[in-house]
Amino acid sequence: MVDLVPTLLRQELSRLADADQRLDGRSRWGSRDVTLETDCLYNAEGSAKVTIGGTIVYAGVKFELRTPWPDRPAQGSLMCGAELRPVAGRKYEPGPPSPQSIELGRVVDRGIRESGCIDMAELCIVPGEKVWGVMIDLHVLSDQGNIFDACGLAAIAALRTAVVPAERFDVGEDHTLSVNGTPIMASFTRVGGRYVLDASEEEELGGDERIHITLGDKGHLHSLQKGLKGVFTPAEFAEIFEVAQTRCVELRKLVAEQEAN
Amino acid sequence: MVDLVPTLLRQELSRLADADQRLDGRSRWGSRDVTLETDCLYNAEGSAKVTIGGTIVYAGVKFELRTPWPDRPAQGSLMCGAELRPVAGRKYEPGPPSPQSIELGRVVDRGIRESGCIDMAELCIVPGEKVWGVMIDLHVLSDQGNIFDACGLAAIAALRTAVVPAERFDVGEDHTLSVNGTPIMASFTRVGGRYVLDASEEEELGGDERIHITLGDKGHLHSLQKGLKGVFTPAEFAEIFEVAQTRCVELRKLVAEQEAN
Amino acid sequence: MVDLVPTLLRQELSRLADADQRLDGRSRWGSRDVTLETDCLYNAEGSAKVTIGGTIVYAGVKFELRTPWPDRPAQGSLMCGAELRPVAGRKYEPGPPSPQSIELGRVVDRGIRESGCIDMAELCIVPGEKVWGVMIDLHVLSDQGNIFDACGLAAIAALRTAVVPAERFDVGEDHTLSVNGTPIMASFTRVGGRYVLDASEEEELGGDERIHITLGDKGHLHSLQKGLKGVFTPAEFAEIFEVAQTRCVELRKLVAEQEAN
Amino acid sequence: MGGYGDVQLLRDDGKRLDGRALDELRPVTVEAGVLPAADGSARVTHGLNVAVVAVYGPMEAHPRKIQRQDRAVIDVRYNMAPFSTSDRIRPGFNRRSREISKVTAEALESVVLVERFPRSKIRVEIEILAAEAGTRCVGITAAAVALADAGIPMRDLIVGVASGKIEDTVVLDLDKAEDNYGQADLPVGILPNTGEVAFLQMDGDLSPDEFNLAMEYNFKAAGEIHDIMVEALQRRYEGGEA
Amino acid sequence: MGGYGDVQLLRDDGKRLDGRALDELRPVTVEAGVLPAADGSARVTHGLNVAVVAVYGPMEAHPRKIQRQDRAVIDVRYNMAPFSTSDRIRPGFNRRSREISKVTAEALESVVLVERFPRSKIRVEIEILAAEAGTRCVGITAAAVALADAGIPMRDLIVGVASGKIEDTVVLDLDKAEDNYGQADLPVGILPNTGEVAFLQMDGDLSPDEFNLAMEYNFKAAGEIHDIMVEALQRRYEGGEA
Amino acid sequence: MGGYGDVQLLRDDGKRLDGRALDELRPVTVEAGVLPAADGSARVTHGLNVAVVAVYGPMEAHPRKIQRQDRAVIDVRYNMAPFSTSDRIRPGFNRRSREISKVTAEALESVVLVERFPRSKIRVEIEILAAEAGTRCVGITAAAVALADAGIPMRDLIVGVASGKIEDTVVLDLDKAEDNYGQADLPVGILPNTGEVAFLQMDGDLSPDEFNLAMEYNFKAAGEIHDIMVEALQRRYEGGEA
Repeated sequence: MVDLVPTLLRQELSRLADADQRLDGRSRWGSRDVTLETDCLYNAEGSAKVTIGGTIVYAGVKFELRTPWPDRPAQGSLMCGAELRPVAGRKYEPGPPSPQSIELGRVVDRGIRESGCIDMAELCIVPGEKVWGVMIDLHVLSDQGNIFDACGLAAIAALRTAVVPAERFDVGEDHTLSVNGTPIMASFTRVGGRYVLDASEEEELGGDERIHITLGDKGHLHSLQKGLKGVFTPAEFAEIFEVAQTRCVELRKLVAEQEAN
Repeated sequence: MVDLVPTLLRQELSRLADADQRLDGRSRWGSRDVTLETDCLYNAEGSAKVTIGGTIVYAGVKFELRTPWPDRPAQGSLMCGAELRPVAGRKYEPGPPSPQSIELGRVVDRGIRESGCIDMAELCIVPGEKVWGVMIDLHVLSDQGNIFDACGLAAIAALRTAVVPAERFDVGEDHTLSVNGTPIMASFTRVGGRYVLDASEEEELGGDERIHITLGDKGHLHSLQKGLKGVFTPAEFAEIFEVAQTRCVELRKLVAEQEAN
Repeated sequence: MVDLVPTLLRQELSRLADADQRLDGRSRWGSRDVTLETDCLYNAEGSAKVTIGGTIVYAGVKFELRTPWPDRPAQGSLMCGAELRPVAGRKYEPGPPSPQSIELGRVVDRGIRESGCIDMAELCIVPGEKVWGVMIDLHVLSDQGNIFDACGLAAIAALRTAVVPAERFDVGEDHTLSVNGTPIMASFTRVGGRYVLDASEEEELGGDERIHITLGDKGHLHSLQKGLKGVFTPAEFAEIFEVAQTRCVELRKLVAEQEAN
Repeated sequence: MGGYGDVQLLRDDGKRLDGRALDELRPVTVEAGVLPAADGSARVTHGLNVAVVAVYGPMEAHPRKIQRQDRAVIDVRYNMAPFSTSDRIRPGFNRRSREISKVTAEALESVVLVERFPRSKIRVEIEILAAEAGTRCVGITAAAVALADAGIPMRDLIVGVASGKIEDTVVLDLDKAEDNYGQADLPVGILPNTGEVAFLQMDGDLSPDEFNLAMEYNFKAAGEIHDIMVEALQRRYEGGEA
Repeated sequence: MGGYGDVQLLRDDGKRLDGRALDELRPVTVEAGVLPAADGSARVTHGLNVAVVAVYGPMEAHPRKIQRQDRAVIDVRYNMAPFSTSDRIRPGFNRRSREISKVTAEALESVVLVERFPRSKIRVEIEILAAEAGTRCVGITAAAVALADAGIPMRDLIVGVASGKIEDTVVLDLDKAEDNYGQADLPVGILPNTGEVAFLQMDGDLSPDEFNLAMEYNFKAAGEIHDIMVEALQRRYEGGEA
Repeated sequence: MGGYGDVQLLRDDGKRLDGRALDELRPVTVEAGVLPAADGSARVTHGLNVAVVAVYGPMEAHPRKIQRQDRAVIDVRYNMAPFSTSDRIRPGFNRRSREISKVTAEALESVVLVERFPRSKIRVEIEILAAEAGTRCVGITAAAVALADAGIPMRDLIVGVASGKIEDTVVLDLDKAEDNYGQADLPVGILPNTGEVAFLQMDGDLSPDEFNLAMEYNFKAAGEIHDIMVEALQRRYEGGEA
């Protein structure tokens, strides 16, 4: 029961870090290939499939009519949840939502919600009576590292292609959901003592704390999260924050390209 | 932890099958004694107790007022559920509904529902507002084999004696629930390599797959289910299907006799 | 895994009982120090903190608007629940409510409810539509014995200081909840073969059954509960019942003093 | 207790609505050995209440952490069938049934010679098929008979019985209407031979004197029910398998 | 079956609304080895249905009490993604998915050579990403391919396929409208080489003759799907990692 | 962040509604050793927030599968009492409390010398008795003091503190109104001696410059709270049992 593999792996990762190298030959701020496909699921009102290396996730958007919360009678609602089901990897077990999956869903949710890209008032149909509830469900099919960035990208891409199914609910004509902005998440993991971008499964296994940064179109921060055991210094944060700015611009371009097709 | 008893039991059952015999001396298509009692529970709007050998089950019918489903505004609903509680035998454990109990309830439910014996439109009181929900609860008190047939019989017998408690709910006068037909289940278990009717507890322990057939008054199929590990050929199915026709007629007669008393 | 400590402890408690002594020097009907503090929690509409020796519990009262039960359209409702969370002691584990915590909540609930100190009709706002639901939540922070009496005292003291938050719910002006009486619980534990008042943690660990008696202002019984393995004779009950009368008068006085301040 | 209506529960002749005297039980029947799959079983009807109990064991207690080195644990589940009440009950346990299961187990542990079976478990499954006030007492009575039927050694039987108060009058064994509109209920579990009490609950309003009278009624009735329990067990021993 | 509307499902030319003949399948595609994290995997589309299956194992079965001394246990989870249906499904299992998981596991145990892996567990994760009637059959087909992709020895593949009845006519492979307004559904799991049946459910109304015709359609279609499955596995062997 | 109303949160004199300066904390009190049953404990009030923390352990970690060979696991439960908020909270965990428990545990694992206690568990029970914005930070501060009170070796304390943005202005330590109508919240857990960060969350909208100012406020305030924590621990050592 001694976790021998992680111990040896940590040593190797540390050695590589000293030489400014990574297990798969990437540079410190290099990413694996990212692919994005949208509108790929029958029955979802918006959908996206993202792969980052061997990591595969889907996001699906559904709408439902609900009565608004009493303290916000003219506002709809947005909810983003993630399921880390046993399909995603050998380490995942069946059961109620794990703290990991709750954290994943909530961090993606905050990035989108706090960017203000969805105007909750536009989701109101009849004030005090009927509003739209928008649900984004994240579904990880294969985890080979960095599911946070994959889920963040899938969520906003799916949302941006969503069509409000007003006809099916008898409340008007179907129309594109209005989404003002493309918040993007960039995640960093401490591996061998230093932060790297887009950690692989092995790097996560032998690594330490992660930092998740969600940036909006203007480069403002909308969500931060530090996960796992470990600490960082303000100087370290400043360094990855610069990298995050570049990374988010790149991924935002990918979303735009997909939409242009 | 080697399941020695089942292994020896399987050998014995195989030996008996070769000689066309069964553990308790029955013929291949022979049944244990079946008894049926109805209207036996205070507070249930319909009730039945069925015994098959040492197996004892109760079914109780209750009604409740509900709002109809939006897509079926003029239809009531029927629901049949089974509880395999620890009272029923040493092997049963407390906890949330087991896959076994869910399967039992759903197979009985489908047999009754799909026979069309309940007209859901007759359960409507005010379209879009108020309909009857009929709930059949199956309660196994002693499992000595073939609880499926016992539950199937108890469910339809209880339903056929049910009185709609309209007065208690202030929606008219009490009246008998209208039930058009008597769907009956016949279950077969592979024991010693061949199928037998009405397997006992030992035969189930040392047996393989089961087939549950529910037939309506005209001999039509309304529900089929294969359970447990094992396969069968179309020819084997054809053989038990013939037996099922006879069995269902016999048990349907038992229901009729009980009602005539 | 042999519970050696309790066995030795039981011997010691038995020896002390023979000499009419207790572990901490108290007399058989002696209590540890009891303190009561009320109105001690922001956001609770009524609150109390009670300490008995090293036992610390809080009670908080909250109100909510609800629709009345159909069979009692002009009555509000009262609910008292207890949480024995892991904060309270090393022996408590996380998980769904234990039978112990359910019993604790229900015994306190019955004592208050059955004393009639809350007039459910006064909790009605609009008959058939809108009534107050009063919730008393008991929170045990440190269990060093006799949490029942501590919770019983905290519950009624919190309730007697509660203010109905009508303004926040837009149904009139805030007003003191009307509470007619001060039901008090006295608990007895068999230790070393005889009953004692206000058992300590060690006495509970090495003791047997408990009896919980709730008395109203006139000395009438409103709730009784015997818990844990053990039996008692009518003569034994008569003896502790006398002691309970005195104990309840004393604690009721403590509530009155607190209110006078 | 309900106690919120103006309902007459005593007749002008001093009898109760169903004709019973103040200290008179509803009809009680007891049958032992009713469930073939169980190691011991019983069925008790008490008024319109129907309780069936199965006992399994003693068997190995698992998981390990519930084992006691020096005695058996008694694992009681009190369950009301969904169709046992006027409004259907959702299957599964609720707070009421968990509390009753707990105190019933503790009462039974007080009479079963649990020291004889260290590290083992005895399962007691109480199923209420029809409920008409007083089910927890009926369940205790049935559990005691089922334990005896299973051959579990006990130092005494337990009899479950309740008294209460209606219209300011102490009466034995409340029926449904009396329970709904009554002023107090005092269910107890009595050891008929030793005169001890292993189960006690009470709610409502009772003066000390009323309490004493209610207990007097309970002890007298426990003797009557005890006779019926013993007869049932004798029939079972003579008759063999049911 | 729904069967509650007056909906026309057969055209005047005898074909179905989507132009299929009575015994014609919806388009089926199969791909093996689609999930890098899994030991074996497959993706099957069948009409608009999309099922993805991951297989993990054989691995140690824990907790101990689920172990079988003489064989592997097959642990199946059939799950519909929240966005797979018209109305969103709350995540987590429901009664329907638990029943399908159970009977699917039993069907797969009938073909996997479970005796080869005593005390072990094989996990089969069936994820329905898009549902258009018939998902349990699509899941079985995909599970069989994923097991083969994982190199788990089987005595045959299983093909999931269904026939049904619409407008009093037996047809193969109901689509969504046919499922909603049809009169019967007969999903089966067929072993294409032995001609045996490892999975069987049915609901609705079928006369004995209709049942026989429906089974005939199912067997014929199973052969067609089997060919597509085999091609996918061949592509996978030739092509290596997907 | 709420941020949906036109609510004035800054006065004309540049101060906040409760008179605080932009970089001024609400009043903070710390007391160590407040729960007799616990191995270590603390009570922190911060504005109207009240958090009480109990620490138990190090103790054997069970079940086995949660054990780590080379270190202790820290088992944190962050719980809001039902009466701690304006609308009552149903008892039991929700998604928010599970997330906070997870990241708090990870933050504490970063400072506790967990390598000293292989295979063991340290339980940290955070109970919020009254909530007025910022409870996760108050819980972290109280947890650090309770761990120290329990004698658990740590390489530094952690101080929980938050800054935020209201009316386009960065301010320290949002109170309830500021939290409801503010534009951003940046709660952190700071190691006062090393200047490292073990806990970080943020939501809302912050430009890079605003973020830097908010962090500056947080670091300054962490020093102030650290002094109060140290005083409390000194009082505790001098005063003995509370």
